[in-house]
Amino acid sequence: MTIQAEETKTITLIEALGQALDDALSSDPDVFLLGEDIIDPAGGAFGLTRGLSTKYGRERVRETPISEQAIIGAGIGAAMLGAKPIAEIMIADFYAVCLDQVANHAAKLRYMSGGRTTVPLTIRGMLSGGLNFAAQHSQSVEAWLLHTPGLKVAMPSTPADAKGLLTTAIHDPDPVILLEPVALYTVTGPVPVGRHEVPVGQADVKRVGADVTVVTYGPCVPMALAAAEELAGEISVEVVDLRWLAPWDKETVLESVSKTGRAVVMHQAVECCGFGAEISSVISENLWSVLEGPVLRVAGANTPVPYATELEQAHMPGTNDLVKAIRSTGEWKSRG
Amino acid sequence: MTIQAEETKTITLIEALGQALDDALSSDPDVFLLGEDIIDPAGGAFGLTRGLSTKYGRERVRETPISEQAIIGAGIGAAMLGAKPIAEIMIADFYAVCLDQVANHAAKLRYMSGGRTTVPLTIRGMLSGGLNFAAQHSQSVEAWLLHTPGLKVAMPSTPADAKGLLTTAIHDPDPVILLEPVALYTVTGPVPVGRHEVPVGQADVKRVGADVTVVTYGPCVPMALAAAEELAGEISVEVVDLRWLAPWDKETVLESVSKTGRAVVMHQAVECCGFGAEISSVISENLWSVLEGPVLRVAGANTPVPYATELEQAHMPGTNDLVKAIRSTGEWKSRG
Amino acid sequence: MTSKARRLGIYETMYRIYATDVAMRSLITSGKVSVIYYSPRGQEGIPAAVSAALTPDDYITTTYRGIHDTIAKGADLKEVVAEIVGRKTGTCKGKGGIMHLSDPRVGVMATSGIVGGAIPIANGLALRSQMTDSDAVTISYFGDGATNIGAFHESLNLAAVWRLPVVFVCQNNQYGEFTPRMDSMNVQHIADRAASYGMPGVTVDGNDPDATYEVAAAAIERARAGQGPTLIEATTYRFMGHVFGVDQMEYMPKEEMAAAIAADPVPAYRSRLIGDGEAREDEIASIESKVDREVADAVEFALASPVPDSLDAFTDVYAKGAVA
Amino acid sequence: MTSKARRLGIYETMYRIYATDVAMRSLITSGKVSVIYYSPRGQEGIPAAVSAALTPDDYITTTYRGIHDTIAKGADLKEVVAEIVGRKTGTCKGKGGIMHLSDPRVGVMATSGIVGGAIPIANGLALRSQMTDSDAVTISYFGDGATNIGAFHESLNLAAVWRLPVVFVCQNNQYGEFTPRMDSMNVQHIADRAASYGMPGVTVDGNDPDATYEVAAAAIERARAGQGPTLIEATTYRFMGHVFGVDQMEYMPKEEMAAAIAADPVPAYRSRLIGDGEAREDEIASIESKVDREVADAVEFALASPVPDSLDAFTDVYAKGAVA
Ligand SMILES: Cc1ncc(C[n+]2csc(CCOP(=O)(O)OP(=O)(O)O)c2C)c(N)n1
Ligand SMILES: Cc1ncc(C[n+]2csc(CCOP(=O)(O)OP(=O)(O)O)c2C)c(N)n1
Ligand SMILES: [Mg+2]
Ligand SMILES: [Mg+2]
Repeated sequence: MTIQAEETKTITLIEALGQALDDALSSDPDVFLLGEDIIDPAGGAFGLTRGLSTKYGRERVRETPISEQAIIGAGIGAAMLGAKPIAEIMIADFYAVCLDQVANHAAKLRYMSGGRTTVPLTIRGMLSGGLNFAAQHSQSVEAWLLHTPGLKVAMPSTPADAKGLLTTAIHDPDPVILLEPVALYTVTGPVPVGRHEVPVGQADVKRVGADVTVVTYGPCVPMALAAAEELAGEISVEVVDLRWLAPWDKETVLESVSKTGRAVVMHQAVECCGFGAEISSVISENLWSVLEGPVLRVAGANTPVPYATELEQAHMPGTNDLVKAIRSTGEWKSRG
Repeated sequence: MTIQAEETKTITLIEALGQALDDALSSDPDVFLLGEDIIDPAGGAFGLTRGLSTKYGRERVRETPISEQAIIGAGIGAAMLGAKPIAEIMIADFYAVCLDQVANHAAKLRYMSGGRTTVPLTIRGMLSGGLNFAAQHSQSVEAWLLHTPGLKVAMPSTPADAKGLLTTAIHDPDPVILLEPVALYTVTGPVPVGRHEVPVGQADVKRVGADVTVVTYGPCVPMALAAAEELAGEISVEVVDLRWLAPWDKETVLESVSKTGRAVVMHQAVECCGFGAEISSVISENLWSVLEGPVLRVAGANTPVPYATELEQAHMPGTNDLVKAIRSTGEWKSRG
Repeated sequence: MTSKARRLGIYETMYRIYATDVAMRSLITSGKVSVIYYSPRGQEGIPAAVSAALTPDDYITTTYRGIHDTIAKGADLKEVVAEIVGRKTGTCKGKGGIMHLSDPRVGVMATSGIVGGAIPIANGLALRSQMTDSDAVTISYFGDGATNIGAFHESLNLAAVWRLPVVFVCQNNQYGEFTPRMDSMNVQHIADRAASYGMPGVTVDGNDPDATYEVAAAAIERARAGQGPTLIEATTYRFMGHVFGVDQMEYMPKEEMAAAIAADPVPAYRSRLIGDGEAREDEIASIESKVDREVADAVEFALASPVPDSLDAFTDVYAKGAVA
Repeated sequence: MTSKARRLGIYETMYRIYATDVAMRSLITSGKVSVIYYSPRGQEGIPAAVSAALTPDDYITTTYRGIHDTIAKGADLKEVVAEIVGRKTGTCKGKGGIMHLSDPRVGVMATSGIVGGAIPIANGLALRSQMTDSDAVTISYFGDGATNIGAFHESLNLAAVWRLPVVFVCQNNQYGEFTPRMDSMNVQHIADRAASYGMPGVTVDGNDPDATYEVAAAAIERARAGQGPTLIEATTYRFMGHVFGVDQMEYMPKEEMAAAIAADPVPAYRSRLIGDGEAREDEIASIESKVDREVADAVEFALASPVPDSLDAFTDVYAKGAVA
């Protein structure tokens, strides 16, 4: 765990994100926010930025038209001249309307210019799912971004990580995308009161175990912990919360699987070409000789996300699916 | 091989694509084309559609403004009312400017409407790479599309497959995206003179072998065949050309790997979260007990695509990389 | 159709929208259902008037805030309510919800949750009509905020270049979520944006169904006659804010809201019809009670309908077969 | 600066662009290098005039067809040529090529190969200037075809709402690839699109550097004074078609091309300067030979430069460290 023995306060994940923004605005004049509906009195679709435009003014907390390409572009350009802009893409599905600015520009400008230009931009916003928001407001699109070299991508599962990841993102010299699981916005946890960072690429072992490694991130972390708890006594489950998806902490994952010999990867995104496939491949490529069986994947079904609860539950991966997958690894005969 | 013992003519891949369009326009009044610069005299950036606007008129071969969102939307709407539109996205990198129409609309309308609406749209265009077109005109973006349930995706490696895949795509009831490797546009091969289709989801074993399976598609197929040839006598390589990436032919792949026990996946797209990871995962999940070692991946480096030849060659996967990977599988000790 | 019949028809449609909205909101407020809901309250007159100039063979596309457009176009009320409450009998078998209502049988072709997302598709519907010499017209409904997004621009330009039989109806309700319109654009009249495309643009009081009908009928006629698209800006107001029950509406000035409610198009049109002698109070009341029953039936039908089978989540991805 | 000095400076810039283009085309035609190349021939006057109203601290963004804009802004000619021929010494170490020329030392901040792709970024540069009370202005160059894409619309709207110090310069060369402008839009003057954003729009003869300078200087002054953005449409023509050597140019009417060449801005401005008594023929000739030497040196430098190391492919992805 990276939370130091320092002063903490128990707050929600959404409060932790707001705090990171507040701290950044107050401590660094180069930081500013831009996005749709982020100013007071509403302060964003879920009130995450509430209070900030009042405190820092509408010059630094900038409401925009519904123009995601223009939002990201404005962030890119300002970042190239030394600002540390934090652009909001309200819901992750909307990366589809601005992927050109994100993937063809923010991600590539440093490289295309031979390193002469840089884009220290942060893009953040909700990752939805599980809220009956249907096919265009529930997608987990991290794989689109992870298949785009030049981007850094993070997803928190706890309030402390949320604050730490966002703070690190803001000050990172490269474009960082923070996907915030809205399903966890109201989860509470202890958060360091002072400045708190989660270094780029650093995973967190959220539960130590000996028999099976679950590699996951974001909204599936609580499910993984619940599954581990359910199986306690029967199977000892280690839960690795990646936190950073790009670059990701291969070392920690490989170390864990070296120990357990069994791995299950879980994410909310649909399975086909999801990040789980990458993780699974890397584990297999690196730990072939220690694996007791194939790396298993627990993920969203390969369908759009449906609306009605019964359907969405069927689509989404859940704790039960994970428990089943973990149990199934126990049936493998050891090779040795 | 699916090419039947029927009359064929040797033509280039680009000619085969033009022929499929010509045949569709002539045989089906519901078919029409739309895209940038596709009319005569130029007939497209590489002349693929040359002659068609003259033959079928500018009503059915429609030149558009530079407005990819509007192009795809026009195709979607017309398709919903029974047309079989063929929209061109000139170069695959430009999916980034219209991904919302492709991924949030074309892919999902059937599902979101509970099956009441359908989108029999074909989208086709160049997949670049290897041409010194740099970071924004060289990307292999198939993984973005494969991570989007509801789309069908195909990529040809031979003139016959190009004609067959495009013909099948045009008449398929779902949105199909054909990514045409421009590096293979001038490759020649025998193409059936009459109507020719490649059924959805059907792979083709382009070379039969016994020791190692190479799973690949598009521009990497000729490299895989070259590698197989180079290794002939030493290692017997089977080359599976997927042709359809969604849905893909798991059966043929698993059958081949069941036989060989060794698999290497190759694609031009960058490795991280590429389709290779999915294929690798599926093979591992299904054939754990027969695999002699991990499924290996040979893919583009995890960087944007650079401009200068020396750099682009370093970025791209090549025959030598594949040969090396195949050879390395020979060093595995058999488990049995 | 006589002008009287048409005007009463418009009122009936407005009232159907109104009553359905009241019912939906009470379902939510009472806690009977818990769903995301975008109320069209205040905007009833626009689609009611536009639809009066349409035939069942014409098409529409609309947005998450499109229940009024969908009802006005003649969608089955039972199915509409059932869809919003997530039942198997809904317009989309419970897969779509309010953001994706569709009923192609009456021309409700696509509802998008992406701001501006259905505008490009409206062009395609119109293109198909043009290419098949059908005289169907497509209406593309969207909000004021949507006119700032790229898809709007590309679509209006293409429609003008191709002279498509499409009418773009911007329901200018003065806000996009919590953002006042003039914070997000520098033009007084959204209709002026038509000039960028060489297309006529008209601003009309969307709370005046008669005026809206005239403007819409002329644009639809123009489109049907092959003279191309029109951009109509119908000004209106959103009484319930963005997402019903969630939006605190603190950002909407109280006086502005009060003025808008004072000009509520539903009672205003009712009074006007009575004042104009089109119908007596009791005739209107009997239309209303007929509609009230319809709405009550729809709600009853919806709540009595089965929830979807979980296995249905895996169908309708492709034309044939299920996926896993 | 005297008007004479300024006009001679503009001509020198035009000639520098012209001579570099001639050299690039001869490298390609002779087979010495094989690269994709977008010739600016015919459009020299626009950035030459605009840049005369800029300081080195101002910024530009441009497109694949932006070598003229880049040279006019003062980029190192050696590095520009080296980049296009793919050398380690190029503006981008050979990683970018002509589609991505960048030289932030002189304000050439971003060159995009995506039509319209750099326009949103120009706003961001201007926003940073605005927020830091710098008086720098950003010029966003793009083509006529680019005004049909969504990013153009979103960007001009945002710039107007935020009154950003940015000037949008549309180089209307009448074609986007092989598509005549009027096949892709229904407006005579692209400048009229400014009205959609409540922004001034001006059409100017881009082949007249003096007129272009006046218009640009006024817009730049406006921007610097905090009065917001302007859209300038500078009309011109593209002598070499889309991709040099590949484009067969059959779609361009011969008479149209002949008329454009007859109005070639480079010799026309040369004659005008001599006619106006700003310089004698021999003085102009000596400027030209100075530039010719510069260009010859740049070509020599580029061809003598090493190609990139293949390992350089793996750097500059992130700020620190290489990736594999
Ligand atoms: C591309 C995109 N960006 C942002 C959103 C979030 N969003 C949903 S509705 C809305 C406001 C739209 O305003 P307007 O077009 O005026 O329509 P109204 O809701 O007023 O009917 C926003 C920003 C979205 N759905 N899609
Ligand atoms: C989004 C996108 N669509 C298509 C293309 C292919 N393309 C490259 S240049 C061009 C024409 C652009 O025309 P215009 O904006 O007038 O600029 P010009 O080349 O005339 O300078 C097109 C269609 C692209 N690069 N990006
Ligand atoms: Mg609105
Ligand atoms: Mg042009």
